[in-house]
Amino acid sequence: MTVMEQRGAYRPTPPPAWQPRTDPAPLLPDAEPYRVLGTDAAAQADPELLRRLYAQLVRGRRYNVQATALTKQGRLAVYPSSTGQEACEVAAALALQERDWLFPSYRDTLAVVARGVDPVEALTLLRGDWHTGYDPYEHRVAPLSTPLATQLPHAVGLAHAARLKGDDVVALAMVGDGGTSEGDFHEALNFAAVWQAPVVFLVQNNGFAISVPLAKQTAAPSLAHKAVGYGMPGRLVDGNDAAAVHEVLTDAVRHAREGGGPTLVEAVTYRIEAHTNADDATRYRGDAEVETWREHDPIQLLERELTARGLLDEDAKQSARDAAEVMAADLRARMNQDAVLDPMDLFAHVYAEPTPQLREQRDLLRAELEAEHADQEGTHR
Amino acid sequence: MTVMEQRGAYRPTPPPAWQPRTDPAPLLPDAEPYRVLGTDAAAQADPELLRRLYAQLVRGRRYNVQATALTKQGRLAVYPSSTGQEACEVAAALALQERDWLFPSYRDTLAVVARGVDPVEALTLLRGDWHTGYDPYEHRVAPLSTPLATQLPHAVGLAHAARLKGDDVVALAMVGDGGTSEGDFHEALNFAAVWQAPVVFLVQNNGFAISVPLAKQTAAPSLAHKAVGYGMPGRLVDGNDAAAVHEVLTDAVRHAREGGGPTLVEAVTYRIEAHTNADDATRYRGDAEVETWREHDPIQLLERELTARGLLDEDAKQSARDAAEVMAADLRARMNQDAVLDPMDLFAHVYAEPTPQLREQRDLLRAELEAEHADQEGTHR
Amino acid sequence: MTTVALKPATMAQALTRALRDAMAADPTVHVLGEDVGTLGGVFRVTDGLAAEFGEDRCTDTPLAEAGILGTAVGMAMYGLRPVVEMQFDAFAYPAFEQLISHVARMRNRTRGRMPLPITVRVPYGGGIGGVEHHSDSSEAYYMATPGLHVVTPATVADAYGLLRAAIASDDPVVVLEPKRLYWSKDSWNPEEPQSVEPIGRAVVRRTGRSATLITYGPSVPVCLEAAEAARAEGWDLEVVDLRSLVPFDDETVCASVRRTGRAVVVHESGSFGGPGGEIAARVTERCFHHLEAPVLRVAGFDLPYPPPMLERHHLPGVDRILDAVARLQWEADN
Amino acid sequence: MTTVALKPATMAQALTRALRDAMAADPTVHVLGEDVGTLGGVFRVTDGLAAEFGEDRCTDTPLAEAGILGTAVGMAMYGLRPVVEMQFDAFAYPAFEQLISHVARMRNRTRGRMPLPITVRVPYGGGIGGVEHHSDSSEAYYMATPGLHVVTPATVADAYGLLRAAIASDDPVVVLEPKRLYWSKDSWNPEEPQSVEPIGRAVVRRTGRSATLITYGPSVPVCLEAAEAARAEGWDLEVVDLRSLVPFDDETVCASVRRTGRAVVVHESGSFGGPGGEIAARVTERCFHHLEAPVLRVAGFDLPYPPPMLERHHLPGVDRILDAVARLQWEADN
Ligand SMILES: Cc1ncc(C[n+]2csc(CCOP(=O)(O)OP(=O)(O)O)c2C)c(N)n1
Ligand SMILES: Cc1ncc(C[n+]2csc(CCOP(=O)(O)OP(=O)(O)O)c2C)c(N)n1
Ligand SMILES: [Mg+2]
Ligand SMILES: [Mg+2]
Repeated sequence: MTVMEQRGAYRPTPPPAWQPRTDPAPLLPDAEPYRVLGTDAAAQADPELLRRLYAQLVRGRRYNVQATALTKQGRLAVYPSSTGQEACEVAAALALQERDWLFPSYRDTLAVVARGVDPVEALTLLRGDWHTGYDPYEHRVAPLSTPLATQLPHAVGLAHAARLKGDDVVALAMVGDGGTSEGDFHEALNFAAVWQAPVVFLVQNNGFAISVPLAKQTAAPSLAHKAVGYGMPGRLVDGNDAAAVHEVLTDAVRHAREGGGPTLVEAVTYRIEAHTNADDATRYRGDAEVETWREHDPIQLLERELTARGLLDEDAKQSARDAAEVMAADLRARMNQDAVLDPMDLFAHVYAEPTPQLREQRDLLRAELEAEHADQEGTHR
Repeated sequence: MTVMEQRGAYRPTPPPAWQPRTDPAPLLPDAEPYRVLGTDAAAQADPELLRRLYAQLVRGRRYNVQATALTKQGRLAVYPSSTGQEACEVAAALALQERDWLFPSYRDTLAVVARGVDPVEALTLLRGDWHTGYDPYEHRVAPLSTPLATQLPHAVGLAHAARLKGDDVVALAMVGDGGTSEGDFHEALNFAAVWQAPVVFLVQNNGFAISVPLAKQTAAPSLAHKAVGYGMPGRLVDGNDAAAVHEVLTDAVRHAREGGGPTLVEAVTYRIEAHTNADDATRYRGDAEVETWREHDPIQLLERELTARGLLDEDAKQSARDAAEVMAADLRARMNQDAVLDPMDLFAHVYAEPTPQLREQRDLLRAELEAEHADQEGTHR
Repeated sequence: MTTVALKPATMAQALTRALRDAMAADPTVHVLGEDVGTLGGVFRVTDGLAAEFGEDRCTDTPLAEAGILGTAVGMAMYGLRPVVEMQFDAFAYPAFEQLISHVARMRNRTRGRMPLPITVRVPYGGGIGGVEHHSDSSEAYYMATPGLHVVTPATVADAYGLLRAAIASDDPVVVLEPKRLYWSKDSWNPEEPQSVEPIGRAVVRRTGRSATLITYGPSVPVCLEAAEAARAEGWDLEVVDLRSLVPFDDETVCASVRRTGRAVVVHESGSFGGPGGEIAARVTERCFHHLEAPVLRVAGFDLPYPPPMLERHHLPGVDRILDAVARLQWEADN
Repeated sequence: MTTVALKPATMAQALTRALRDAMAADPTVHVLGEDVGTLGGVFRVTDGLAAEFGEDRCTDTPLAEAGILGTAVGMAMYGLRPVVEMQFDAFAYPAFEQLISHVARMRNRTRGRMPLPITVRVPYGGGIGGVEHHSDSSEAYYMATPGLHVVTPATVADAYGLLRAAIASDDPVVVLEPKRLYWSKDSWNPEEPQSVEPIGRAVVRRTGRSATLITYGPSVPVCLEAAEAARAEGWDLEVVDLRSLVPFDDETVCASVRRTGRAVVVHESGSFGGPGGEIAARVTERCFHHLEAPVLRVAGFDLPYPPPMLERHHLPGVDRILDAVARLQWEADN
């Protein structure tokens, strides 16, 4: 049987043969977001995993704070912080195996770093010395890039290709609530379901697309309800509950790996900071709303659980904080060094071989730079 | 209250305040397509309406046959026949009030004609003397045009504009099963639901997008299940049951007119002919399948019902056939006349006023044509 | 003559004012786009419009550009005049099918019965340190699409005038707003009565005798600066600001080139297949025997827009323009 | 020398053969698009591939062009070589964001680490009596997008050779297939060993001394016909077939123009902002002192492609080309 063969098919049939292909009931999300922390389910959670998640959350928060500080110091052009969303970022990275692929959206630097990419290389796009700073193949992380939802079909294509090759690789693709409105979201989910591609779609519903609240983005019962329209399961999860997000994503990844096809996961969370450092969130939302969400902080939720169960003492907390500080200090130090740039790189990678036209333009720039350099030399003497 | 204000909103809230905005249950389609003919519901149907539908179906089928014949005679460049789908075509037109708007897809010439557009003007695009042959404002029918699903956002925008102006106008937009895969389908339905625009989306699921069967187009339980992901009701109906399609569409139109927002209707039907006269359907499907659907013919279904209930005698049948023949004879006669064309029209409507560049080009063509004409005059003498 | 207190406004403010005046004058003008309502747009060009005219007139849409432009088509069909904002140049691409296949063609398709008076505002170009996909110069795509008008202001006054003219036009108009001039100011006075010039007229920004710089949008100030610098080299450069790419003002451009006998086209967009080719070709067709040298082009390189830290090497600057002027075969002259 | 039986094949068949040979030679080559599988494509170019290589290698996709190209990006990321079919020129527009923002930029974005060897096949142009949206010449959009190669065959042999070269390329290549030449035949012999020429070389299809016709794709046969007809007027025209629009073969084109001193660019695409502007401009930049007249352009008019019954007035034909040649200022010559 080829990969493309369907195991059943919704095809119009005249009565009495009518039969819808898929039972919709199992595809529908639960009415309430799934939660682990503070519920009975928490007892089942692996303490080691919870501690790992905790250390990563602390590190992630510190990264967000540090990167935002770097924008103020002019070391970063712009930073879209994921403060408040660290549980999603970290769980997305941790739910994957090494051979799997992560397809981040532009806000997901944390997930990229949690997957193993160098914290400085992950910031190249936002620092502005190049577009993608890391080798996508090294940690199997697709380039961070801004056109929203466009990465979703890439994830589907990659997962499909892996399956065709016989590799049990899963792709996890991230997108925001706003991004679900784009046509590419729709096309990607549909291709994934038709091809039964091993992809997990993680929507971080953080309440806003820049200034536009969710109610102006969708009228759906939940974003997870979109899944049934593609014929894949939809799951709703508390996006600030790291254990819950991790569990739901891990299940979806396993399901995909075993040939069960794609899943759409909506993680309900909140963007605590402004859209980016350049945004003024007071123009479109009040403090009160932010405050209710601060009460539901992903780090505190996990800390409370771990502490209550005696799994986290002051030492462990301190060592998580210390590790985060080491990361931050290193990030700061390295970001404070000026990037070394070669303008000739502009021409190096447009094509495998520069066209004759580009070679002409390269020669023009080289001559200009040499003249500039000569001028400066002259001035220096 | 402005039109844009939402009557409730799905917005992420931390526990315990979690509350999805819409109850998904009423949005889900029934498991089986809704039927009227041959069921108990038929007794409730208005005999007058059924007879009108019947006459229109007969006329519609005759139109399809005639138009296909015209392609063979070289009088029409191409014709995508809707034979087998006449119930959808006719019901779509009849479900609307005069002030409403119809947004057809490229296969929907019948619906356009049923709405009152001149049968010859409706064929202009396919005949090739111009693009749109009719005045869209005369019968409130948007231009027939081929880029699939692109007419859906137009319908949403028009319905939204009408609502903003305070007019109780509804737009009904048609699309094929294949067209539901396009990003524009997604974006249109989402805008419609968020804006609560008075639109009805009618998907004619005829089993194929050219050669591609539905199972390669979607994995959804049904196309109507997509509705829940937008927060609008989805309805599944037997597309060959004219009474059922008419009832479901009329309900959806009323719902929209009363401010209830959009509905997605999937009509399950079948494309009896090849994709167009230029297509060879034997390459991708067998006769057996076509035969099962011929048994479920929309005209026969209605005829059986009407006959059983004594609502249709031989005379009535004959007069429906006669009216159809008159239409066909007129169509044939008028299509056999050569279109009168003025090449200068090419420049007349690109802009309100031709640009200087276009005026230059127009003068060039005029000179060429005059020279050609002079040559011919010379030859004639 | 009474003296009016000069209130310098930025180009962004002039655009806001144009939208406000248009909305006040005509209730069928509707603004829609991502973040245009409460936030007032990421560049604040729609600031205050939702508050003044209500959310039905200035509407935050879902995040979907084809949907935005596609619904605008429907609104225009029903008699409204939608003004659509694309948040950044590169984010207009998802709307290209609607733009090319419908916006540009509806009037022609229907023999003039269904005109679409839609304005598409596109903040474009680089020079603001934007990350990838935030600095594209996409005018070549719009120019190659018959049925669209394409305008781009270089001054605050033109920003007001061209946007008003675009909204008043019964045809679709793409207004390319140079991002890096959003914060520029000149002597435009919002308190004075404003005139709305017709679309399609270029203007000579600086007269000169030696050669003509043909340019538009963000490159106009650069060319004016180059013209100043050129005086030191003994060149007296004329600068023509096209303002409208479609329709193209052959008359003004050719009158200048016939006078100077030399021309350089300057723009930020890539060179290959960019606007400069069309401009150079049509000027040459019309002024061949007046030309002392081929019309040269100074443009962005033919590569994806560079990262912020390298963009200054890409953007046509004064030196590169002067180098091109120097190549205009002066030896052949006297 | 043995005589080989000549088997005339159509351009469509040569393209099929190219796909088949590429798929047989390299298991990473995958074909995808609407109706490419069981049906073999609406132009039958993928005929038989699904049967021979299986549906996993030649795949009918859902009806969504951005999805097709977007998934192809992901497939290429994982080491496959996708060959994507866009069913008609105008139906490639929904995929433009993927094409411009990703396909063309991925290699550059990642400093060469993530090349995308994707071939995008686009049947283009008119002359086949197609209804609206089935006859667009969209090459201007592709040319203005750095990072893409753009080729277009005019002969059966080139159809084979260019498509093979495109699939073999490590860069994305847009292959513009002239619809109205699909059924054309020439002396190409599928039984002979095929050579795959590198992309980027123009070819002189007919030598001549009086003037050069610079053209490509569907206009090549028209230009050859015009060159024959021109003999009656005493003109001996050279015809250059570009074959590759990106990269552009300045060498071959300029060598010809320098020899003849006069040139007309001929294409079906609209004139304003179309390929001809770029070509005329760059030829003029390079050959100015060899030119006896400005480089002229004969192109489609600047309007949405006409309905079938009027298309013959739009398409550049022999007479219009000869009229342009007549305007090449011959009086100034001797
Ligand atoms: C195609 C496209 N359109 C518009 C933008 C501009 N933009 C950047 S972020 C953003 C909002 C994204 O919202 P969401 O998807 O919810 O992600 P979040 O910012 O909340 O993480 C917008 C409109 C873009 N990057 N890409
Ligand atoms: C955007 C776009 N892509 C491709 C096509 C080519 N095309 C014309 S009809 C068709 C199939 C349409 O299938 P469906 O939507 O099911 O409508 P049906 O033909 O069954 O009525 C295709 C692919 C098109 N017209 N528009
Ligand atoms: Mg968001
Ligand atoms: Mg269909």
